Amino acid sequence: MEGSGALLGRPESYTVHLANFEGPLDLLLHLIRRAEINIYDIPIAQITEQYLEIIQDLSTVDIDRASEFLVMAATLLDIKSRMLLPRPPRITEELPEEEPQDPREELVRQLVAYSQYREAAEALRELEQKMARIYTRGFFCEEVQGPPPLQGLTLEDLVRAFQEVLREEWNWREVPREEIPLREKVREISFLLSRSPGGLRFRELFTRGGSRREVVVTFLALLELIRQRRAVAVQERLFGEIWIRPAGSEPEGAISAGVQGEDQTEGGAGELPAER
Amino acid sequence: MIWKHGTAILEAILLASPEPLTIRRIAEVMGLEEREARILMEDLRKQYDQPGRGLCIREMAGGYVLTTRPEYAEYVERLLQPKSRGLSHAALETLAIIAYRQPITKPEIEAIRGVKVDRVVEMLLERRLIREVGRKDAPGRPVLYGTTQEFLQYFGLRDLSELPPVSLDTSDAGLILKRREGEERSSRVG
Amino acid sequence: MIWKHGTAILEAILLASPEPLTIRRIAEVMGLEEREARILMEDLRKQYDQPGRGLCIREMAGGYVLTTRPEYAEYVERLLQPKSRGLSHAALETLAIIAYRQPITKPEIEAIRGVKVDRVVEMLLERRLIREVGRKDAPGRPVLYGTTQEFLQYFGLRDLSELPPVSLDTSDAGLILKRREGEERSSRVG
Repeated sequence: MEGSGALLGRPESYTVHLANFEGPLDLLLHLIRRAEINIYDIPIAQITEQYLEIIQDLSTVDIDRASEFLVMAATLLDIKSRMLLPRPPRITEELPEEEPQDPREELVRQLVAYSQYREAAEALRELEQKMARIYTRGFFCEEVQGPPPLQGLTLEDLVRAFQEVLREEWNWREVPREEIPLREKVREISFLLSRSPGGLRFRELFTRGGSRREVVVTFLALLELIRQRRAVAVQERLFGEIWIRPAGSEPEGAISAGVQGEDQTEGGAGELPAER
Repeated sequence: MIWKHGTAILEAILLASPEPLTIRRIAEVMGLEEREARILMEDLRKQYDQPGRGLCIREMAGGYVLTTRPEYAEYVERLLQPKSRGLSHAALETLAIIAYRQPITKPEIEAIRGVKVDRVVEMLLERRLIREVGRKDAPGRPVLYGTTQEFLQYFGLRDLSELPPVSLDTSDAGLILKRREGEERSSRVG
Repeated sequence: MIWKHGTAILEAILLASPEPLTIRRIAEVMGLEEREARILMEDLRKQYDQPGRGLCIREMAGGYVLTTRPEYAEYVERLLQPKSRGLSHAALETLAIIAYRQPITKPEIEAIRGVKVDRVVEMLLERRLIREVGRKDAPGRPVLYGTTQEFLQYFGLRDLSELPPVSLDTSDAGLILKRREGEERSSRVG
């Protein structure tokens, strides 16, 4: 345990064990508190040095945690080097009141947020301790005798339900597509579209339903609507959200990947950007 | 503390006790003679015998329990009755699958039902109809679910072997069952 | 029956209820208006506030629970195995983040804590202190987590609004936060 720490050859007035820290932020907060410095004006060189010194101890924590400490070390070194650079001249075209960014800013923000939740955790600890002294009902006889809340269900119901499951599985195998209520789905989607002039998220259409069959039906129904020029699919950014909008409602300036409303041809439906 | 707060302490441990509380145990916990514990218990029982109380202390299985008065049983029953009338169709189906195919994982149930079952499984767990019975030796080590004692009790089954055999009403049904079993888990036969 | 035996019936169903008993449920079971149920509860609470009682009625997780008084914890602990040690520091930290920021995803929690939270989240799920509440509409559709009724009960909270206020000593921090958001947005548009 002591091994790597001893290599430093500097006897510390008190020992800091890496394993005692929840993570890099915990350690940093400790160093900041110890040095009694303002969190908004961290002497980054000094703190970085102390941080690096302590994580010499890295062998005492497991590999995952070790990497978390290392990532922070890299961040600190990066901030330190950026602090040394002269500040770039202000570019006036950008937001006028904006000051040049302090390299520490992001880290400080993270530290402040983290310390707030640590405080919250402390408050929860107090409640926990208070509640540890309070007990609720132990033994209660009515409860033991009573059936689980399942009024009015019989074994036959259960058997029938399983039979239905089996039948479903059978249908799945033997009749894959014949019973697809495509027309119904088309109606459903166009109804939804008519009520959402802003459009629907492509993904939403799929999470709402469920079964694989329904996914296929939904997809086919969408293609049908697009083919009939009643809907357009719009993707504003590469890999961004795909929107299904009622045809003609497409906002100006949106770059639509895939299908445009006006010059839609039948073949165009195939270009609907594929998820994944 | 003991004498001044005697019945109060006794009341507290009586509520919290996970089993009927014996005089011996009371004496032990409170550091009293059994004789003294018995006196305290008598005092507390008298407090509960006042009119206007909804609870009483009953002797049971060699100990004492805090319980509701029989004259209010009607309300207690109404409270403990399910809020909802039963299980939704989705829940029933999921329960049936778990009953007949246990132990089974969520992804396996989802493969059969074709929909996400997180919420339904959650609800069945809450109602104690199913429980986690282990983890499958597969990637991600998914939780395996099975039915509970309460499940058996509710359906009046002694054990799972008493679950009625299920087949489709056509002769093909058994075939399907077999084929699926054969495909997915070579060893298990429903 | 109801008015004469009101608090008695209430006392009975309060003991019998397996979960915090809501005013609404009381009204339902007793066939009262919620307003009336509330009055009865106040009466019953007053009865329990007498000296010499070992029990009290506590409001938590949206309902009322009959519990032991904290001052007799020592004896109850002697009777039961003491409650399991509290949550680990890591668990409490993670739970605090989830409680104050719900619904929240694992990556978001990790961004705040600066460490991986898979194991802690798994454990909190197992203890039912948190649950999956949905999926975020973001790449990968990560699971969103929130706290449960059990969470409220565990910490003795009536509802989430009773979470201890966190001293946001952030006149400056808020400023920093805002500026960053502005930056991000402007760079994305540009």
